[in-house]
Amino acid sequence: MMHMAYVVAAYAISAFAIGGLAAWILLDQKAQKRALRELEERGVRRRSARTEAAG
Amino acid sequence: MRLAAEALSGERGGEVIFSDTSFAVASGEALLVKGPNGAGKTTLLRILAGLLRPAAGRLALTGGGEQWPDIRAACHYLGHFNAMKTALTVEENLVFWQRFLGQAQTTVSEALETVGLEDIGYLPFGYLSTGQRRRAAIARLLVSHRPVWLLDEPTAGLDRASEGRFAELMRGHLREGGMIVAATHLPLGLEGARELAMGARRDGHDAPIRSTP
Amino acid sequence: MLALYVREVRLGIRAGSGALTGVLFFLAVVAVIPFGVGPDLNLLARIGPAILWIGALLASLLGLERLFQADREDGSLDLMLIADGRHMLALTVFVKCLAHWTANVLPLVAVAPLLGLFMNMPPAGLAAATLTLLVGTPAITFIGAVGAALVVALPRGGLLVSVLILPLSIPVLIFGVAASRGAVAEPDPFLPAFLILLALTLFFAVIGPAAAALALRNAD
Amino acid sequence: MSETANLTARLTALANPTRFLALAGSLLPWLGGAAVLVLVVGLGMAFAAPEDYQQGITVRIMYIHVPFAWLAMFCYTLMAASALGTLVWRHPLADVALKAAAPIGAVFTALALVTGSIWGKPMWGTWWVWDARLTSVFVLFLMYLGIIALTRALDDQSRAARAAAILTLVGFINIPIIKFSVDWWNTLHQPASVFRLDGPTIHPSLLWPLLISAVGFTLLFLALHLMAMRAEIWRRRVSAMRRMSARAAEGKLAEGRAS
Repeated sequence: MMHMAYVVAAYAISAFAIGGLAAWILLDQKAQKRALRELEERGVRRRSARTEAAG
Repeated sequence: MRLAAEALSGERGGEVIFSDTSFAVASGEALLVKGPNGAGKTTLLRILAGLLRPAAGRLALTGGGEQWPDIRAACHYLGHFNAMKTALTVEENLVFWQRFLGQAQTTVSEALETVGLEDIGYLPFGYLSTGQRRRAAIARLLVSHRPVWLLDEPTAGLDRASEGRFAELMRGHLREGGMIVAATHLPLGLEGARELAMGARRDGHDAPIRSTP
Repeated sequence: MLALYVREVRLGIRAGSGALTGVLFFLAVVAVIPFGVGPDLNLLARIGPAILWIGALLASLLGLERLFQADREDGSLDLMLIADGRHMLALTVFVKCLAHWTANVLPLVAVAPLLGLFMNMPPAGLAAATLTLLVGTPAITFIGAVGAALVVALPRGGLLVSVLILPLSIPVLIFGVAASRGAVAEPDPFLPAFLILLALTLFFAVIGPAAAALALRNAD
Repeated sequence: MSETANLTARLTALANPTRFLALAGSLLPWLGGAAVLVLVVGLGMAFAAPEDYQQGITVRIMYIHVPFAWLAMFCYTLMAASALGTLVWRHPLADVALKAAAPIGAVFTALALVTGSIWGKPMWGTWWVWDARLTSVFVLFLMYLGIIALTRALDDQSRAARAAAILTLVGFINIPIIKFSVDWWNTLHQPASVFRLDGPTIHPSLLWPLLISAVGFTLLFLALHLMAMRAEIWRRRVSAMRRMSARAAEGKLAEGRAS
């Protein structure tokens, strides 16, 4: 049936978009964590967590 | 190689700022352009770099052969601005200028080490302090080879230690047969450099006060 | 030159949201039209190509004034002028235009089919409009470079660029809309208008950077 | 009195990003697991439910379309609350919450539009009509994109935060006005052939799966939001540490010279 294709398309696009969003957020998390690790390896230390997230 | 200016005069906005200025610089020599604000130091350097046309007089670079036909092709120009993009890292900026300017000389990491920025080459340029930015711009002079350095207040924003390092760099450049024309009112630490005093105008008036652009 | 292209594209993507703002502006302009003319789908389908083209034209003018101004403010432009002997200035301008187009205008072309759906355009019309935008928008960037170079020394040149450029871009608009309409409306042919559009782009690809280089050299 | 003091203390405790990161880290697996579980149940029930006699199989699209539309509004409300938090209480996490929520909200709004138009294609014969409801959601989508552009445009973190907060609040106040004027505009032009989206009333056998999948998607949204907030906090740390590293390099240089 023709209308089945519309349903499948709607679900497929949604799954793709949400999956993409989740993957993007995960990759972003990974990248930031890696950058943090690299900075720490270079010997940079945070003074306090509080002021930085506020800034 | 010899850079000569004969009876040069320059104007900004239709007003003659300096006139009848003559000088010559040979390989291994430095010329310090001195004078009060508004004497036309920046204008003179921009004329030398080919960014402005002289109002009168002649400019020539002789003995450069095919490789350096005129001053514009043979010069590094370090102006008031550092010509770096704040969104790119220091390394990215320097790699770009090296590839754009050609005549690669030292590698980017060597140049950064020379100016003492080797630890922060990975940082975006926007994170740097004024002095660090100036040093990154000085590193640009090193990554590509040019016999003539045109420097406009090169030590602006540098601390004493960095000034000393930069003087050492300039002496090295002169030893290798380079030329330097620097506009400054601070001592650069170049012994034996000739000076060109500007602002002593013939008609007896003071030079017009002009904020540097 | 490849280095320049890479740097400019990287800057366009990394430094702020120029491309996003352009796409948003395009979206907003196209979305506002139906509120003005009413939601009649037949009418919207008829004026769809024209709206897409006008929207893309206005959106692609947005970031143009920064094309040389940013380089002038940080001193890069001086070095590019001095390097004229090594890299012809017109070529430098050409590469900068291409990079600007890639980073800021290509996204507009990419969302054009989606906006065409809002205008109830038929598939053939969508394809034609997107294709004409792809071919025609570089011409706008090349003309825009001239305007951007002329106002490079002015502190608030943004609006002036648009005022200078819009009259010059009328031919591009005419043939762009004519070609995309020709693909749908039966009697009008598609190919002649499309080829003229292509010719306009090639023509401005030569004239624009040359004139912009001349203007930049005399800006100081 | 002690009530407010208690609340303030709790808020301040949450304001410590390190504690928030730890809390979010331990909460996330549960939240994600619950979201997947509820979604499987809800959507499974949805496909087991009978087809609608009028809309046929396309009614299945409603089980994702309605939750997306709900999340589009829920996310904007959450952002408006965060905006208040930024402007009134200057809560350091409120800005992070706003910035992290905007792209997620934009994706769900876009999905609401896409699924709506996929549902509409067989119903109306065209992908898009300028129906009042669709148009309002579209305007909401534009506002999301505007907020995203604003949060990305300013380099200075705190200025960007306040600007985005103000824009979000102005948009929040404006939404009813937009909705009203779009409705008015639409009834003025409404062609008779267009079906109403809210159509026939929903049968209870369809309502339960709808509610359950709405809960599932909301849980999913919260999990994504927490993840994005963590990434944003780390991004700010990286940026702060880079600034420090530039300063540290300066200090080291001076030391090296002195010795």
